[in-house]
Amino acid sequence: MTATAAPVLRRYAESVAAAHDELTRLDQASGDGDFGDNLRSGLTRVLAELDRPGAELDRPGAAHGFDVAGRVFLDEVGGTSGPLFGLLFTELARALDENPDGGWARGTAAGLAAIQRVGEAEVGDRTLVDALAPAAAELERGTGFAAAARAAAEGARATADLRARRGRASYVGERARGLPDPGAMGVALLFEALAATKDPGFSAGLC
Amino acid sequence: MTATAAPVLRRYAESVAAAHDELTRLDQASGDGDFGDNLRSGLTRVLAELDRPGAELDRPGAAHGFDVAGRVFLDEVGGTSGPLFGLLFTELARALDENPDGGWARGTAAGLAAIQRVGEAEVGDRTLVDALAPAAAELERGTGFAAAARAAAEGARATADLRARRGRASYVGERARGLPDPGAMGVALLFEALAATKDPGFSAGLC
Amino acid sequence: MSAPFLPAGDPVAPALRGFARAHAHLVELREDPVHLRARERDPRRVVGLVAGGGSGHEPMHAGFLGRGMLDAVAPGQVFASPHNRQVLHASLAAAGPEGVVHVVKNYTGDRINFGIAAERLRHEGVRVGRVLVDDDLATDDTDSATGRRGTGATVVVEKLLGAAADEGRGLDELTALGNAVAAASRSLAVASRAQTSFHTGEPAFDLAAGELEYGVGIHGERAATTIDRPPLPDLVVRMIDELLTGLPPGPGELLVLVNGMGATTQLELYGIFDQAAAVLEERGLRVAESLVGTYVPALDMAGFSLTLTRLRDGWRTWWRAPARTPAFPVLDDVNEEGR
Amino acid sequence: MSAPFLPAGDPVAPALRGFARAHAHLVELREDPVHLRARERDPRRVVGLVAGGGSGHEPMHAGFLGRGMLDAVAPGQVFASPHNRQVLHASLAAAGPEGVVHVVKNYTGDRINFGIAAERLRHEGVRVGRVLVDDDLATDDTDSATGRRGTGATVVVEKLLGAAADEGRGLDELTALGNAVAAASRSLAVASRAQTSFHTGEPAFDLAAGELEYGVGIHGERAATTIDRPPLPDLVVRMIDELLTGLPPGPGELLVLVNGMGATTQLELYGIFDQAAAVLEERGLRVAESLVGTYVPALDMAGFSLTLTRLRDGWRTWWRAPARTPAFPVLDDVNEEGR
Ligand SMILES: Nc1ncnc2c1ncn2[C@@H]1O[C@H](COP(=O)(O)OP(=O)(O)O)[C@@H](O)[C@H]1O
Ligand SMILES: Nc1ncnc2c1ncn2[C@@H]1O[C@H](COP(=O)(O)OP(=O)(O)O)[C@@H](O)[C@H]1O
Ligand SMILES: [Mg+2]
Ligand SMILES: [Mg+2]
Ligand SMILES: [Mg+2]
Ligand SMILES: [Mg+2]
Repeated sequence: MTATAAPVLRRYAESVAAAHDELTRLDQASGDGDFGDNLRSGLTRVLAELDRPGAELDRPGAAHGFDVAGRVFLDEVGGTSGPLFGLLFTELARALDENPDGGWARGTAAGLAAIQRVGEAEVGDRTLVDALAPAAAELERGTGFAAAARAAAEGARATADLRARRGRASYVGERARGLPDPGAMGVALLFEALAATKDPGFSAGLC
Repeated sequence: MTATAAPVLRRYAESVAAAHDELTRLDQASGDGDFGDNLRSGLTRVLAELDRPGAELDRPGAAHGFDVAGRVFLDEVGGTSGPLFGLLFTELARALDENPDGGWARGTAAGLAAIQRVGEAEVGDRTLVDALAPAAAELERGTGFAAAARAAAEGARATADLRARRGRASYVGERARGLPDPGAMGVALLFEALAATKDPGFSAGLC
Repeated sequence: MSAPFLPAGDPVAPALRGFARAHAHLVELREDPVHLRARERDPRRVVGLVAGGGSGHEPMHAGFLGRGMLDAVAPGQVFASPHNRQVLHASLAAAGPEGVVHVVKNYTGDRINFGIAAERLRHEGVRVGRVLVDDDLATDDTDSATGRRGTGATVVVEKLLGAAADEGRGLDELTALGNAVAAASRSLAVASRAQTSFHTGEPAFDLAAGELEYGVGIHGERAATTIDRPPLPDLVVRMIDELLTGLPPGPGELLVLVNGMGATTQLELYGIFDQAAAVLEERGLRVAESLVGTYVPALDMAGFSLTLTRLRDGWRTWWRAPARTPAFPVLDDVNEEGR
Repeated sequence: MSAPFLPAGDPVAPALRGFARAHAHLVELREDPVHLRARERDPRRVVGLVAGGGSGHEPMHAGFLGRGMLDAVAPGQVFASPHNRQVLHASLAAAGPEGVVHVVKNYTGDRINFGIAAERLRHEGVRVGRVLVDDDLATDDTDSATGRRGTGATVVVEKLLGAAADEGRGLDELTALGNAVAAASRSLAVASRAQTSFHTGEPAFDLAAGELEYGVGIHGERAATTIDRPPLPDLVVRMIDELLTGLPPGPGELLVLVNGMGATTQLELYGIFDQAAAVLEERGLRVAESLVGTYVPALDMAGFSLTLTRLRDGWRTWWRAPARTPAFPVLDDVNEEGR
C-alpha cells in the first residue's frame, strides 16, 4: 500500500475546513472550543509551506508533507491536540522516509506510542487515542486504508458514550456525554482522507 | 506661689472624670474620639500609683506626683496627647524639684517648649498649645494661678474659631469649627485644678 | 473591562520585559520562543534545571532563576501551559553535560507540553528527567486519572533540587530527589475572594461574605466545597489535621510553607504561620524550616495555602543553601555562614 | 465580620511572633515594649538605624532589618504610630557609639512619638538624628503645615542609609544623607480598590468599577481626586509627568520603584515598570536602578505607586550593596561580586 503525504494532507485540510464548525461545537461541549481553530489553522500553514514555489522540490518522496506538518504542528499549533498531531505527523514522516510502502502502519503505530507516552491516555479515556488505536491496529493487520478509516471513525463515534478521564473534558464530567470527542473526530478525518486519496469515492460517513 | 503636685492631680482627675463625656464628644467631632479615654485612664493610673501604700513616702515634696504622672503618660498613655501631657508633667516635676515655689512658671514654660519641639505646633494651630501658651505667659508674669487658669480657659475656648493645622483634626478641615479643641480643654482643666487647689472656690467655668 | 493594571492584549510579554530589565544582573529574556535563562550557574552543576507553567503565579517560576535554583524557565500565557517549543528551547539553554531535569506541575497541559519537549530533546540526544509535583490534597481523588494538582510544594522542590544540583549530582539522582520531595509534600488552599478575571475585571467566581472556598486551585477553578468561614484558629487546625492525614508517613521534622494566594497580607500570613506552628508542635511535630510569603499565587486571589514537607536527612542543608535569585529570600544562617 | 484571615483582637502580635520565628536567624523580637532587633550588624557601623510606624505596610519596616539596612524597628498597631516607649527601646537596642538615626515617615503621630523618644534619648545621653521621609506628591500642598506624607521612598532611604552606615559614617553625615535622599524622591499612588478594613471586613471605601483613586495614601484615607481609569499607558504617562514636575531638579539618573499596594500582581507591577521605564527614557532620563514589588502596601489595597529618586554620586553603589534582611532582594551584580 502506498500513498504520498501531500495529497492526503490537501484532502485532509479540505475536510477539516468543511467540518470546522462541527469540531468547534464538539470542543465547546467538552472543552474550550478551540479545537476546530487549532487544527484548521495548522493545516492551513502546512499547505502554505507546501505551496511555496519550489517547495515540492526540496525533498520529494512519500514522506514529504508530513515532515512539514510535524514541524508546524509541534512548533506553532496551540492547544493540547496541536503538538500531539505533530508527534503523529513526525513519526509518519520518519516511517515513510524509511519505507514508502509499509511506512503507514509503522508510522501510525509509532505516532500512537509517542502520543500515549506523552499524553498518558489509554483507550477508553475519551481522547483521540480512541480513534488512533483502532486505525493503527487495522494497518498493522494489513486490512487496508479503508478498513483503517472505518475503524477510526467507529472509534471516534463510540467516544460519545465515554466519560473523559484525560484532558480538559475530564473536568466537565458527565456533561459531555452524548457527543463524540473532537480530537478523535479529527483523527478519524485524517484516515478518511488517506483512504479517499487512494479511492476517491470512499467515505467513512463522518460529518 | 506654692502648691504640691498630688492634690492638684487628684482634683484634676476628678474634673476630667466629670468632663469625660464632653471631651469624648469634642474629639469625636474633630478626631477619633479617644481623647477623653486617654486622659482619664492616664490619670486613674497615676492616682493608683500615688495611692499605693507607702508611695507618699517614696519621694516627698512638691514635685511628687508629677514625676509619676510624667512616667505614666510618657510610657503608658496612647494617642497623640498622652505623651505630650507626659512631657509637661516631666518638666513640672523637674522644675518643682529644683524650686518648689517658682517651679510652676519654669516647669510650664519648659513643658510648652518640649511640646512645641516635639509637636511642632504654633499658637493658633488649634491644639493644646493654644491653652498652654497663655497659661505659661501668665505664670511667667507672676499674675498667679487664677489668672493662668483663666488664660488657659480663654485660649481653649477660642480654639472653636480656629481651623486645625496640626494633628488628626487637620484632616477634617472646616468640619470641627464651632467646637473647641479637646486637648486644649484638657490643658485648661489642669490649670483650673491648680487654681482650685489654692482657692477651693475657684472656677474657670469650663464644663 | 479588563483587570485594572494589565495592558490590553498580551499581559505576559510586557511583564517579562520589565522583569528581565529589573533583574538584568540575574536573568536574561530570550525571544522566539519566549524563555528565560539564569545568568549565573554553579560551575559544579552538570544537570540543568528547567521549570515552567502558566503565568499569573509570579514569582514562581522566573523569580527562582539563578544560582542555587533554576537554570531556565518557560512561561505560558496566564494560567496556560507554555508551548512545547518554549520548553524545548529553555531546556537547550539550560542543559548540562548530563542533560536537564524538568520540574512539571501536574496539569494535563504542562505534562503534555513538557512531555513533547522531552521527546524532541531525546531525539537531539539530550537526557531528560521529569519531576512531577502533585501536592494538592484537595484533588487527592483515586477516581480520577489526572491525579493531584501541583501547587506550593513546587517552591520546595525547586529549592532543594537547585542546591543538590550545585553539588554536581547527576540526572537520575536529581530526578529521584525531586520526586521524593514532591511525594513527601502536601498542600491545601483556601480563598475568601476569587482572583480578578483578566478578561472581565470581575472576580472569577462569586463568594458571599463569610464564605470560604476550601481546597481551591491556582487557576481560578472553584473548590469542590464552599464552607462558612470558621474562626482562623479552627480553620488552621482543620487544614493542618487534614494535611497530616494526607501526608505519607515519615520523619517528624517539617518544612512549613505559608503561601499567599495574591491579595493576602504579610500580617495575615505571618499570623497564620504562628498559629500553624503552634498546632504542629501540639501534634508532636517539629517545625524545622519555614517559608512565609506570596510565592505561588493565583493572580490576586485572597486566600492562603499551607504546604507541609517531611524533611529527610540533608534536606535542611539544601533548603538553607544560599540562592541568588530575584525572589527567594535569605535563609542561610549568619553564624554558620559568616559572610 | 473582621478581615478574613486576621485573628480577632490584636492582629499585630501574632504576626510579629510568626515573623520573628520565620526569620529567627536574622531578627529578634523583644517584648515590653514591643520592638525588633537585627541579629547581625556590620562591625564598622557606629550609628544605629531605627525605623518604625504603623503596621499594615509589611514588609516595611521589619522586613528590612539586618546587615546592610536597619538595626531596630518599632511597629505600631495597624495604621497607628508606635508608642514613644517602643521607639525609645528600639533605639536603645540599636544605638551605636555615635547614637541613632531615626527614619520617620511624615505623619503627625510618628513625628510626635519619635520626637518624644528622641527627647528621652537625649536625656539619657544618646545622640539622635532624624530623617524625615516626605515623598508623596499628592500631599504637596503649601497650605498645610503637615507637609507631604512619607511613602515608598522610605525603602530607598533605608537601603542607602544602611549601606552608608556600614561604611562607618557618622550621625550627622547619615542624617544629612537620609534627608537628601528623601528630598530627591517623589511618589504617587493610585488604587482601584480600597484595602479591606480590618474592623469590618469590607473595603475601607467604595470605588465604582472603572474608577481610580488618584494620589491615594497608605492608611486608607481617600485620595483628593477620583478619576475614570485611563488606559494603563496613559495613566503611567500622567503619573510620570507629574512626578517629574514635582521632583526637584538634579541628576538625570533615576532609581524607579514600582510598588504594589497589596493586591497587585507581579504581572501588573513588572508590566508597569516596563511602561514607566520606556516613558522615562523618552523624556531623556536614565533608569539606572529599580525595584519592583510589594514593599510599602496599605494592607490589601489594589493599586500601585511610583517613586522616582534622582541618584547622586555614590548612591548606586549603596543601593547595590548586599543586604541580608528578610525582604530586600538580591541586587548586587554577579560579575562585580563573584561570590
Ligand atoms: N492526554 C491526552 N492524550 C491524548 N489526547 C488528548 C489528551 N488530552 C486531550 N486530548 C485530545 O485533545 C483534544 C482537545 O484538543 P484541544 O482543543 O486542542 O486542546 P485544549 O483542551 O488544550 O484546548 C481532545 O478532544 C482530546 O481528543
Ligand atoms: N502637633 C501637636 N501639638 C500639640 N498638640 C497636639 C498636636 N496634635 C494633636 N494635638 C492635641 O492632641 C489632641 C488629641 O489627642 P488624642 O485624641 O489623644 O490624639 P489622637 O488624635 O492621636 O487620637 C488634640 O485635641 C490636640 O490638642
Ligand atoms: Mg480545546
Ligand atoms: Mg485550548
Ligand atoms: Mg483622639
Ligand atoms: Mg487616637
